[in-house]
Amino acid sequence: MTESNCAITYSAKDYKSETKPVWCPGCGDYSVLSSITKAFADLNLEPHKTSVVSGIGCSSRIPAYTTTYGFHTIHGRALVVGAGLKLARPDMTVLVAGGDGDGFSIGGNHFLHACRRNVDMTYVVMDNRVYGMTKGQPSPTTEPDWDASAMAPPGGTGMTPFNPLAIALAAGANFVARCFSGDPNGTAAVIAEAIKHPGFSFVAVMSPCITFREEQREWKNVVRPSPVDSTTDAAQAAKRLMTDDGFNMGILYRGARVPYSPKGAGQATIGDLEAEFAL
Amino acid sequence: MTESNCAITYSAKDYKSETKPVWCPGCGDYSVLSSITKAFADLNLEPHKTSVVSGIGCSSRIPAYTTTYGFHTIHGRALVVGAGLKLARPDMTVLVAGGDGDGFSIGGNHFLHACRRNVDMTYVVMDNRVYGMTKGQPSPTTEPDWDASAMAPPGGTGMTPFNPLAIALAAGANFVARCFSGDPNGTAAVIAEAIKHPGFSFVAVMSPCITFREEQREWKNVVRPSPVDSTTDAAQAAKRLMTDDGFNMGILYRGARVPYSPKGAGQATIGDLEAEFAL
Amino acid sequence: MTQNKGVSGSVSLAMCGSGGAGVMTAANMLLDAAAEAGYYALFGRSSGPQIRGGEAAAIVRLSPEPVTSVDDTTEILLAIDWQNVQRFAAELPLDKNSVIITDPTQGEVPEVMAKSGARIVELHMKDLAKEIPGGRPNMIALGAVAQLIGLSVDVVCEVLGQSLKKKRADAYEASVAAVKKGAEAALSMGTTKQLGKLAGEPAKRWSITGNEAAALGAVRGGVRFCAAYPITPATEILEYLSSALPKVGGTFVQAEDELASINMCIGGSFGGAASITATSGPGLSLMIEALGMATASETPVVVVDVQRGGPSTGIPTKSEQSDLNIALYGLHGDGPHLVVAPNSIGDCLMTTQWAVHLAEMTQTPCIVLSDQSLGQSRTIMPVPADVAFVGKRLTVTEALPEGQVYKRYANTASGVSPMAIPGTLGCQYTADGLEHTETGLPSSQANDHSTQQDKRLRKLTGFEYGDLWATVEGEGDIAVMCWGSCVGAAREAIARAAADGVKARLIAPRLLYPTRPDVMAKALAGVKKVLVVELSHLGQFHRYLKGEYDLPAEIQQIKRGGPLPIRPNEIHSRLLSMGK
Amino acid sequence: MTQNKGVSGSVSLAMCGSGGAGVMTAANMLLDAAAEAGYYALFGRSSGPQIRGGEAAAIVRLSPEPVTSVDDTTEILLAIDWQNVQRFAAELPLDKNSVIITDPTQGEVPEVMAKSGARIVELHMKDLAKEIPGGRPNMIALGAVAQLIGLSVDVVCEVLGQSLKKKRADAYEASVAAVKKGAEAALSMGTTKQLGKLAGEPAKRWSITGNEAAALGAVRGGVRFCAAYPITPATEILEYLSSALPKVGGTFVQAEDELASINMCIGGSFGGAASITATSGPGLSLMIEALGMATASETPVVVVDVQRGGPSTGIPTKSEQSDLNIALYGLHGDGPHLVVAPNSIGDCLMTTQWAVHLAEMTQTPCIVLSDQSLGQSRTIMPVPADVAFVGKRLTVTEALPEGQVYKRYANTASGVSPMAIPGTLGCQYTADGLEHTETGLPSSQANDHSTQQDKRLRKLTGFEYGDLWATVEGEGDIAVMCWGSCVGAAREAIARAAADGVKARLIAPRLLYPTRPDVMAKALAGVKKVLVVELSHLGQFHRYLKGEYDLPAEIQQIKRGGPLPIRPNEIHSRLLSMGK
Ligand SMILES: Cc1ncc(C[n+]2csc(CCOP(=O)(O)OP(=O)(O)O)c2C)c(N)n1
Ligand SMILES: Cc1ncc(C[n+]2csc(CCOP(=O)(O)OP(=O)(O)O)c2C)c(N)n1
Ligand code: SF4
Ligand code: SF4
Ligand SMILES: [Mg+2]
Ligand SMILES: [Mg+2]
Repeated sequence: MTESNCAITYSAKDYKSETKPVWCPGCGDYSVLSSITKAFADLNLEPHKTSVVSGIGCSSRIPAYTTTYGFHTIHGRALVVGAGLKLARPDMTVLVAGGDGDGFSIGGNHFLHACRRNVDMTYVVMDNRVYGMTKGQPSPTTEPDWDASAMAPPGGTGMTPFNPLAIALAAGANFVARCFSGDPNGTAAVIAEAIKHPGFSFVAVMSPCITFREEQREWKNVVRPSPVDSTTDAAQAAKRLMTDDGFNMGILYRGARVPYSPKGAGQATIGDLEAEFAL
Repeated sequence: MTESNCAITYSAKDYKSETKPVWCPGCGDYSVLSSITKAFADLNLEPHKTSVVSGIGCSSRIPAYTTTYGFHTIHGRALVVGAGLKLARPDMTVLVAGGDGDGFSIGGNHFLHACRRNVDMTYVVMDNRVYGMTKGQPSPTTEPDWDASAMAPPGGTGMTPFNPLAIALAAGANFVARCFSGDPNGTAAVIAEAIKHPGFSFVAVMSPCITFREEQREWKNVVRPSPVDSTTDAAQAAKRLMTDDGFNMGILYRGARVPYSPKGAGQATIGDLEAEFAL
Repeated sequence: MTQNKGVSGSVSLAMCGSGGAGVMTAANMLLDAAAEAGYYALFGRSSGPQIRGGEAAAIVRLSPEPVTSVDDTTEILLAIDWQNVQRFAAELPLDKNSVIITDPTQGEVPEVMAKSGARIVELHMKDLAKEIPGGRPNMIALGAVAQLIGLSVDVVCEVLGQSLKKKRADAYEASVAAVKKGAEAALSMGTTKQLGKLAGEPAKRWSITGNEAAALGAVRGGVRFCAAYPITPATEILEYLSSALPKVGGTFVQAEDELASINMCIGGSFGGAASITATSGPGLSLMIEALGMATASETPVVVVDVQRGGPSTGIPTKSEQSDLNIALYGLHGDGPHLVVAPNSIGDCLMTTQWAVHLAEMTQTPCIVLSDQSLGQSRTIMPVPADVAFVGKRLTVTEALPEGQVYKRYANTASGVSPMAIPGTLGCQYTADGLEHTETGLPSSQANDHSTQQDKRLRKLTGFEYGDLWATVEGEGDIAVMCWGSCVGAAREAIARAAADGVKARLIAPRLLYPTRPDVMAKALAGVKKVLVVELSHLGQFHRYLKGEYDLPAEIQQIKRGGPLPIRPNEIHSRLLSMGK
Repeated sequence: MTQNKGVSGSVSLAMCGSGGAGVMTAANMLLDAAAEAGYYALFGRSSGPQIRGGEAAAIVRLSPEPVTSVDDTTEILLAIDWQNVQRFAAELPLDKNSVIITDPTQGEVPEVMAKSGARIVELHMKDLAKEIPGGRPNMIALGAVAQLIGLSVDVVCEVLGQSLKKKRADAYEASVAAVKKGAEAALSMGTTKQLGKLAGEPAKRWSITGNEAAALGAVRGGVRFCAAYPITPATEILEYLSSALPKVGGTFVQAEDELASINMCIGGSFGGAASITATSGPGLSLMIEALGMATASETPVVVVDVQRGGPSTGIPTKSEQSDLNIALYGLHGDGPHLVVAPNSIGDCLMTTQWAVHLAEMTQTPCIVLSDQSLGQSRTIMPVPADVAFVGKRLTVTEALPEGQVYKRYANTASGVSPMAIPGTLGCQYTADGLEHTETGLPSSQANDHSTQQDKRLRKLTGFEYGDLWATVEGEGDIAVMCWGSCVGAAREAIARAAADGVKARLIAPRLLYPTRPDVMAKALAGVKKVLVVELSHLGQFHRYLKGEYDLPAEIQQIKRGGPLPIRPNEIHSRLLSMGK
């Protein structure tokens, strides 16, 4: 593309780079990549004004597979790198992406605080309920009885999995959605909504790891579009999420807090600042 | 005390050390210390079988003011040090204590995971909605419009404060309570219940910082005992907490998950292990 | 850098007392008066373990010439009361030439202080204050001290007027009366060391703390983004930036922890904003992983570490030079990065400004090693030079011709690769902490690794640092090598040794990493003996110098952990013995 | 430690191919057969960037004597197909004496490999496999290789039987047929290097990876608690401990991150359980703050860092020796702690066991620096010695007499203070990372600080480490100084140089911190020239040696970043030139 006066219309493939993903054939993340690029196209975002920031994990490889500005950071820190970018550069569209281990295990604190801080960016988690990259350990969203891992005790960890959406809501997130990678168009539509939403938006995408959690191939048979409409009542949403079985898809909550945007508009000179110290 | 066959009955003062607290006169933490020692006495815990673990902050100075085993760790890590102790030594009673900055800001991830992991210990947070130790910066529970801090912008941060109880619940905590330091007996009773509760129990104590948040002296006029009974229904509790104004005291939720306790009971010898590698 | 000789006309004094005694108020007034009168000063404070209030000591050195070091002893120690004041004994060295001013109604002079042999003088501060309606003992103290050292009592009263007259006229009257009474009482105390006379008209000066100076230096250097987490003794840098940055169109964020703060800064910098954060040892520990990412992804960022006593939580309110190791060698992997250190309170400004410049020019993180004694002390100092360093990044601003791929990590001759700031059309790339090819694609190939490793090192070793790399002063075959807050004392000791006929030179690197073997060799030319001076128990600076440079065979050390500063007389006497 | 001479009867080979070609299966069978026959071996693997599957290379060295180093070249390179195999070119050095075995139906030998001048031999693995119902090319390859190097094809078939016969009889038949066909085809390939004959009856041996060995060593040393977070290339240590610890009554916890894992270990250790965690560079970075706390609070804990390429995420699957800096100097403040490094795959066992012992005896954290090439490679090795190190902490077990206060941080002569394990009656104390008095009360006084600093250092410098501190072998006025995974290659190079008449000694510290100036001086007695060998771009080990020890003036270096290992011939040829 070259700059020109006539408006450019982008298609999903304009956001896909030529780099071949390292993902296993059949990994759910391919579809999530398609959904993200489709959402970008739906919103006709300029690639050079868009950024994808990630942590570390299979899913976190995603920035290099797009044609936007990307930052493949370190494990668990994607949300804060993304927030820094957005706060310094409010003109950029920032999408942060990664896995359940990256986002909810090592990155859990930034997740909590991102929900509260409400910087205008979108967080897409490719949740496969496992650490794919490190060859299959349980993550915070793993079922308590999953024990097909060399690091889980026989019978599984016994720990109730996290409900990231319920946590997001409790922490103050204003846009909370769940999608399934097997429905790339539906996922793209939700991601587009999320990007449009002012403030922090959280989209958890169930994205099967067919290598370490082959049984997730079954997900396509159990997910269902949200049987209830999205709500703007946080208490209502909380109640629903605390009883939800994890397979209801859609935008589950949408609130209206003002995004956080601390960039100053001041015009002071250095001389003005220095004057304060002069005797 | 010396070991003897006849049962010893401890009183609160048996748990108070002779070290003079560094706290400001009038700090709410004095009362919390009294409540903790009273709870220990109510349960007649043996001081040497009890441990108080903390992070860094004014409130986190508390271990040295007790006569139990104590660990004054580093900022934000009290819960994980405490969990390690309890997991290695299930025979010890472990109480973890600290401030809102320590627990919800830098320590937020461990807080989330402690709720999920459900190690049998009690977490008492002295919440004064400020960083006392570092001279008054906003914490995650600080009101959005508080700006009497050299690090807050005029008008305050504008960020909705956290509701730690709602987060705890969403993360899977099974005992969630709120107390007020101005009611030391009530607080002691709740802490005693919390210690008795199997698994992780969370007690948020509103404890005024009279130095940096003088207005918190008013809390005594606004807190009220929980107008509703404690519930065992998480969805119900979530709904209630999401609408709660933060001044309802009491045990707000109590569930029944099994505590996490991975200590093995195996009797293998080193020789057994070595045999696996012999050709 | 002008050489600061003996500082002969200076007076060092301390005022102390328990919480509520008003020690700090009085000391601040004294400082303001000295400032008004045209003097230079250093002002530090020490306090007990209580969170707020509790005993405190104000430690002041006033001088007709610029000062950058504490003196050997406390020439005047005034205690409004003695409650717990013995805790400060080690920080307030006394000798036979010292004068202790005590209020006999407020307890005995503690044994540890009395045994110094200092002359003890009584001043009934409490009783004298009572004679004045609304009078306070600290103002009696202020008047007495001003009178003793020869600071005009009129100027003191003028300063009182500036701060009190309008708001609280009655307090003003009472204070003036008390100051005068104190001054009068001092007339009968015998002579003490007098503040030297000023040479001419008072020069233009600034009053600033090291932390304020570092923060201002950052803004001067172009910083427009800061995310941070409070920690003693760095918080004042953040407080300053939180109000100053929005004024210049910048952004300040209080982050949830140091992992967040450094990573937000890296995100901001990736977005094109020169970014800084400030912390102390525990926080720096948490930033290590991200600093490695900044190194590998070539994202500039500045971290000011205001060192305190270590290890671990250590001694948060006191100074030490023991974070040198982590700053130089703390990263995992081979991650060359910049480390600089200011050598006086005022130099915090220039060094931090330079740090921003270096980081931006080389697209590399830079750690600035300040310390508590620099950061939290105030100085009255000459107006700092208007140095022109402003961080300028080599960027690509135009889209490349069709078909050409932007190489973010191009293997250039200088090692610096033009960086596309997000928003630049057609230069989209992915920054990565994984090893990568020139375009930024992940690679585990040995040749890509060595190309990028060479390039990342070359950026730093090939940069032209100029004279700022070190303070090199004087001649002689003895060199005092030191850094940071030890430099002031070393300079003063060298001046004294020169007066005693022992010539020594000062070699104090401001640039600690990368090392500069060639220029160091020049600085060391002719040196036969080296004295390495530092406030580190393990002698970190000594090991650094030995490992990284070729030093003469004879090396002596003055090293110990904090919190007590190394004073000029320790260095001076060692120089005399080395000069024999 | 027995000295491993030329290892003349060894054969080095590699088998490679794309995902699904069965390279690893074949190589494992080969290893099992060699083990069965009584040989020793090293076995490493390399793979492409894909998360799973993708091209892979099995790199094997078989030998009639124990081996701890890769050889200079790949003597036999067999490719089942060539897809992306050129990616491994740098890892599989070839020369004129090498043989490349290629299936002409599966692509050309890549130029980069062909140009080595290696002899190219064709083997129609695919076609030959097709002739057997259920036959697979990798089994053809296995048979051919076994035949070529002189490993009994019968033993190969026996091993096939052990793993396949019962479960999958048909696959077993097909595999045996394919192996035999491959062996037959190899008869016409001309001679290649033959595996040396075994001297006598096969010795007792173990088959173990470095990561397994480290984990087993930990359990042998008394570890009963591990909290950890997975990371390449350390995960196998955790996998082993997660199943082994519960078997011996211990505890394994998967933590939410490394901040949690190290702090849980510290909590467990405070509770009396010898504790360990394992990680790699990025994780170690996150543990730094807590390691400082362990140092200051005197809580023993062991961290195994299985080093990978750095900085930052770097090259997660490949080896490097570049975490030496962070391990030695990564803590803020002056926090002396233990650092040890195993020098072979098998030595991971003893060194980790020793680490637990040292940590417990000195109540100090210990970092074990392993690396990917040790941790993730398998060795067939002599049965390790049954060393008796079991971590024993000096504890107080009885309540003190009434009125006596327990001093957790008592300033003892050895520096080690008896520790009360929670549950001990009457000895309650508060452990603290703040500087403290002997009883553990926070203190910011200089004298308490220096007392505790001296004590914490004295514990380490005064400890009796014995001969294990270093591997010191041989004589001569040249010393090769190296550490960790470079030691095997150095030893082999020194043996070859000796055969060429150049005498050199090996000095390879296993104990990296604290330093041992006296014993090092002894080890260096008579040395005129030093060759420092390491896999670090910045030469971290060299700078460490120079800074911490007094070395002879003439120092040469072999240093570079990973991932390619330093091979014996590089060191050998340098020794020859130094010996001139
Ligand atoms: C500090 C640190 N700790 C651990 C690792 C190792 N690591 C890499 S990816 C990963 C987990 C990835 O899981 P997830 O985020 O769910 O991504 P997935 O691979 O499943 O898509 C871990 C533990 C690391 N790179 N850095
Ligand atoms: C890693 C690290 N970062 C920052 C600090 C500085 N620090 C000490 S206490 C504290 C906040 C304490 O706030 P809180 O936990 O609410 O305790 P309070 O003092 O209010 O009781 C901070 C930021 C530290 N000690 N360590
Ligand atoms: S391991 Fe799982 S998550 Fe990773 S690429 Fe393969 S299928 Fe996807
Ligand atoms: S500063 Fe606040 S929290 Fe800290 S001791 Fe004082 S009153 Fe308590
Ligand atoms: Mg995952
Ligand atoms: Mg607080």
